[in-house]
Amino acid sequence: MKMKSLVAAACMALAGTAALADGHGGKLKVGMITTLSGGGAGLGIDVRDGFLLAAKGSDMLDIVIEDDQQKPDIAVQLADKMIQSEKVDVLTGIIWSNLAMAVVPSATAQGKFYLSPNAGPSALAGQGCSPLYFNVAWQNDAFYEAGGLWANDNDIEKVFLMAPNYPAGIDGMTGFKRTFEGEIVNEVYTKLGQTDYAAEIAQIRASDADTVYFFLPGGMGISFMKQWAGSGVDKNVMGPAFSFDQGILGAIGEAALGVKNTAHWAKDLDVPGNAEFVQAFQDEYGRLPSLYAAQGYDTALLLMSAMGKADVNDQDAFQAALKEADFQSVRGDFAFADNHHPIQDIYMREVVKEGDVVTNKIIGVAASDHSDVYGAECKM
Amino acid sequence: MRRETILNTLLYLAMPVAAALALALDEPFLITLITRAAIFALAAVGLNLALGLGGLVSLGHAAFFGIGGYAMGILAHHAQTYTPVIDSWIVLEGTKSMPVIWLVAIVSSALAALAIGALSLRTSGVYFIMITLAFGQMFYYFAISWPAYGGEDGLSIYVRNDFPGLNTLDPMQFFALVFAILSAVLWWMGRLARAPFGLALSAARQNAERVETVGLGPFRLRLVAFVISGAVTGLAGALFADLNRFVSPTMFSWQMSGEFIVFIVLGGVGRLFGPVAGAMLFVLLEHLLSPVSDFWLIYVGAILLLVVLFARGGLIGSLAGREVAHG
Amino acid sequence: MTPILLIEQVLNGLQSGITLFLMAAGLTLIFGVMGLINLAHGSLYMVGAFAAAAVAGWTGSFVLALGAALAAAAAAGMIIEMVVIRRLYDRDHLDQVLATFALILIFSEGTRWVFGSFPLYLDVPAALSGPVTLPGGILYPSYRLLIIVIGLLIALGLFQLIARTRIGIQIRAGESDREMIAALGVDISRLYTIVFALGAALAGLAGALVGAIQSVQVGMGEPVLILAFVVIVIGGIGSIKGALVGALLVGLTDTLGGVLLPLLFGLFMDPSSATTIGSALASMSIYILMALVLLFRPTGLYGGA
Amino acid sequence: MAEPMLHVDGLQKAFGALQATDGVTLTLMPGEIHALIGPNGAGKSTLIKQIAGGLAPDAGRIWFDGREVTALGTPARARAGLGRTFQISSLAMEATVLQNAVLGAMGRAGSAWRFLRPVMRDAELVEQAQAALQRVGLTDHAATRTAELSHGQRRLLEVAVALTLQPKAFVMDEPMAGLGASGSKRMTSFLDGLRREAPILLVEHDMDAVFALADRISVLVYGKIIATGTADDIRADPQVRTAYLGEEDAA
Repeated sequence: MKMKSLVAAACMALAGTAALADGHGGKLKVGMITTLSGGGAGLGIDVRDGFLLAAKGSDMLDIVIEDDQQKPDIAVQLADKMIQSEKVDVLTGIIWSNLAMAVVPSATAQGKFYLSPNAGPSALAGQGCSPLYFNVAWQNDAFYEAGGLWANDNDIEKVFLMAPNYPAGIDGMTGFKRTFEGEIVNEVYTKLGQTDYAAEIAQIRASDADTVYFFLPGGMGISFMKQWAGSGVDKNVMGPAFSFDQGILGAIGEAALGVKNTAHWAKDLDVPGNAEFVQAFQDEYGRLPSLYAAQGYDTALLLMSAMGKADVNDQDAFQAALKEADFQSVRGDFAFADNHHPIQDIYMREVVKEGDVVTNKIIGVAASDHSDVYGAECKM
Repeated sequence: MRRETILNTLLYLAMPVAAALALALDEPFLITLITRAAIFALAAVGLNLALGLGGLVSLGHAAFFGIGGYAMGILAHHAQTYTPVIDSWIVLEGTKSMPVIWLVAIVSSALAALAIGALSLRTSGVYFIMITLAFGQMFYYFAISWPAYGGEDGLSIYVRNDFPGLNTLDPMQFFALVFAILSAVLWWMGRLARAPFGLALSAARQNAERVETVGLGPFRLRLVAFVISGAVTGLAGALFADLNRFVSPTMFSWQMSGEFIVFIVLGGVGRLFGPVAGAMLFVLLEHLLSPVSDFWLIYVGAILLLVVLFARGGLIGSLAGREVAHG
Repeated sequence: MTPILLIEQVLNGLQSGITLFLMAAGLTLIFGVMGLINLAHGSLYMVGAFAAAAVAGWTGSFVLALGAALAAAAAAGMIIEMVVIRRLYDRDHLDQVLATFALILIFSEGTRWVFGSFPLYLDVPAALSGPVTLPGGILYPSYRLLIIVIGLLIALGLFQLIARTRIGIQIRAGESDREMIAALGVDISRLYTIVFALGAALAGLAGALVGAIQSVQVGMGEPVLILAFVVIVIGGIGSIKGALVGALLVGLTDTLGGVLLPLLFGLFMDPSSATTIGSALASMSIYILMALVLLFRPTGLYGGA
Repeated sequence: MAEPMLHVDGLQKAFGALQATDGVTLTLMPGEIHALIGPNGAGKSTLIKQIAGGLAPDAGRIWFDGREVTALGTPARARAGLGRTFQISSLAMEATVLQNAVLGAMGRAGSAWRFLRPVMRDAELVEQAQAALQRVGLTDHAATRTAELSHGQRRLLEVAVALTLQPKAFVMDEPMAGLGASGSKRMTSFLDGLRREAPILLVEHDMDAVFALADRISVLVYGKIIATGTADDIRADPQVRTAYLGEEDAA
């Protein structure tokens, strides 16, 4: 592939300027680029706090944290800074696919490991995969594919799809359609950042769908769910976990009750270490951990597990150590596929009320040992 | 020499000197940071022609910055994947050659400026501000929802484009290239302000009736200024995309347009080196303040507010005196 | 598409137009009287929504929440008018743009500092949470109907305020001739503070009303602000009537464009590309509307020469 | 008889119910000074704006130098050779006096579309500008910022800028305003000589100057021209006496 040789050329050219990184004396320098200000800061803060919680009490990691403001150009600049000035060994932290696409290819081309605690764009799982890139969260399509599988098993026949008109939205719906065997009655792509869904809800009401499956991240999902509850339309609602995570449920409230959503983690997941993680996180930060916090936590655990086995300066050995994924994930069984993306169970969760708190409860497994479909295109 | 001339010389030399120091100290990231400031300065120098000399407060210049960025992104993307840009009755190949990319960036942003300007310049004052802002948003939403070139994800270009005889991936060499362009544009803008066109444009800002009465049409003067201004900002956009090896719709965002105005006002409105001083100061603030607090933008806001309210004339105005140079 | 669905979409367009009007009315009033362009108007919308969410969370009363939104936004408006805005009246538009841009940064990050980064909870009151059946069998959310009614009442009230009351006379005088109101013996700085606070209160009310069915989060004000600018450009700066007509036009175009354009393209394209191209064009539709209005009426529909 | 340089025929302009210009017809012949007088609010400024191109009439036509210019804008009429000065000085206040004059010279050369060479180093333009400044006696102030000029000096600069255009006719809106007695006198004698170069349509309040200079006088009242004639004709016209001069006498 020609792309490969270009990347190799970039690697060689940049290696000349990015001076040799060594001599940390058993310590490993981690650069975390994440979103700590602006509208999307909640996710970045959770990833950071989860990561720091896992690293707490250990002196193995030397962590540099910077705020990307959810802007790709800032993220690129910070990556350059961490590689060129801070001389970090490993990068992590990015929340958004578009920022990951801006940073990851050039970071791995410069010979740095990158561990993704959230975003998993398909390009990085397929043709653009790299031996130095490990996704500790999910490939972007995973929750959607699991949603489609669960729908097949639960007598859902006619689905109305809705997502924002941008790559993550379109990819998500494509993922659902890949596994779902019933009928798609309509697909609607809304404006990114749209806050009023009256028009879409009217369309849904008029359709003969039995279920709405949607992906609307952040404020968009909050707006939709509140307006949905006020519309009185009686159809099943499903989606990936991103619209129903703890931080968001607090803002939607009871309007979200009964919604089914897919995720690889929940705070009530009964696997070793999870209850302790949830408790420790609450003790440390005074709030419930989110899925992002869990991913940040796992990312740090993975990194420290590999450090016990290999030196980061021995790239091949360190890569192999990471690949083993020899750590106790709060998600339970966790392994890497050949494209360094997770093989893991995806659960179906339902939004319920526990006391005064609206939260998620696991109701079943949507997909066992799920991995993504892009691995075949990955040649490393 | 006047104080402003001395200050301009110092500002101008500050960038290459700082870059050389960074090279000597083996801090290549600082060179990248200076390059970033130089590119922002170039974008704001472009806007300053319309805003400072022409009095046209455009809150939509991010549109041209973004178009320049996408000119680079689209051409390089096609060159990288060996697919033609247009493949119908005419076949147009992508390219990795910077000069060609720059030309395309300049021409396409100039055309966009012609269309936006022809509509917006029918109005003035607050209308003009709001309309340019709205057109900028139009491009932003279009870039996000148009799927062909990555939509919101943007486009990654894995290696910088080529310039004959240079290794553009070397921070110092890329900086030198950007600095040369900035110098050339600054030189031209300095000349332009004193050329017949500059005099007429500046007179049209001060008194449109006067310019009409001597037989010159202010609308055409402003439109041409807007087009040149958009083209320069577009060129900066192409360089910015190359600096990051990445282009995305955030280049079109209205905050970007706001930041360009911030550079100009921080540095000093209507001064040739105002945007340069402003961009350097802004990048420096960003670099120094963001580690201090998660809420560092509050400080930026406060500083900006103080400058607008109490330090009119910006950095250069405060250091070199209020008088704006003429002739 | 059935006629019933179409009517429902028209109602939706009206409702989004009405909320835009609440934003645009304040902006256009402030510009008309003081000649000030205020980018921070969206921040006042956000202040209203956050105040409502905080008070609703505290007391559980939606009415109190709306009151709090009005009061908080008006107070925030008064404070920034007296501390910052007042120094900008005799400055050029550039300084006004910059200073109010700075205010956005301060408000947004300040709100995040106080309330945290996650969206806040604010819901419609239980009594209004369901739909009502309109003549013709149209099911429509009762809360949205309430927004339409409140918005129209406020529009009516504003017209009355400006046509009938003393302060309205002063506002009109201020729009036509600033020196005249000084000659009339009106305390200008007090008038300006009142007008600014009134505009801010309207924005805050809009934020609270909309916050109950949307997401109460930092940065929620800016998209609305830009739409409100489009409204004002279409309606004509300084005209309340223009703001109302412009807001309804924008609301309807945006809503119906999003629904109808993909359908239109579906007539001669395959469904998935019709959806993407239709949606892409729909997101630009209001700007195209604005450009068309400008071509024929550069000062907007109701703008002065 | 020679062709008129400027010919206005049946001009109409209304603002709502107010008929600001009501069927105005007038001519400006080569070599003459034609004064337009009338009480405040008679519609003189509105008429001047229509003649100069800043305001489109509702009806009527305007010919200048033998061709119809009704549809042309201000810049086109200026290029056709119509030089204008304003009642309230209309100058680039931040620019120097010389720069304002050079701007006029540029207009005449039609040369704003040059982007490189400094305009103040264009010997030809600067020479024309200096010549115009010299004629109005502003040479010593060439490097002064326009905002620092006195009101009287600004009037002179207005005239100088109009001169750089080497126009075929002048339209002057109250060039004497704010000049003071001696300045007025100097301006009067200057305009007296200028008419040989190009005819002048002169709006003026200073009646001494008007009667001293004007070959013909037209009196505008409520948008209508009620009389046109020589100074003596106008002094003798009973309609004018009641409508206009009557007030002056009483004052």
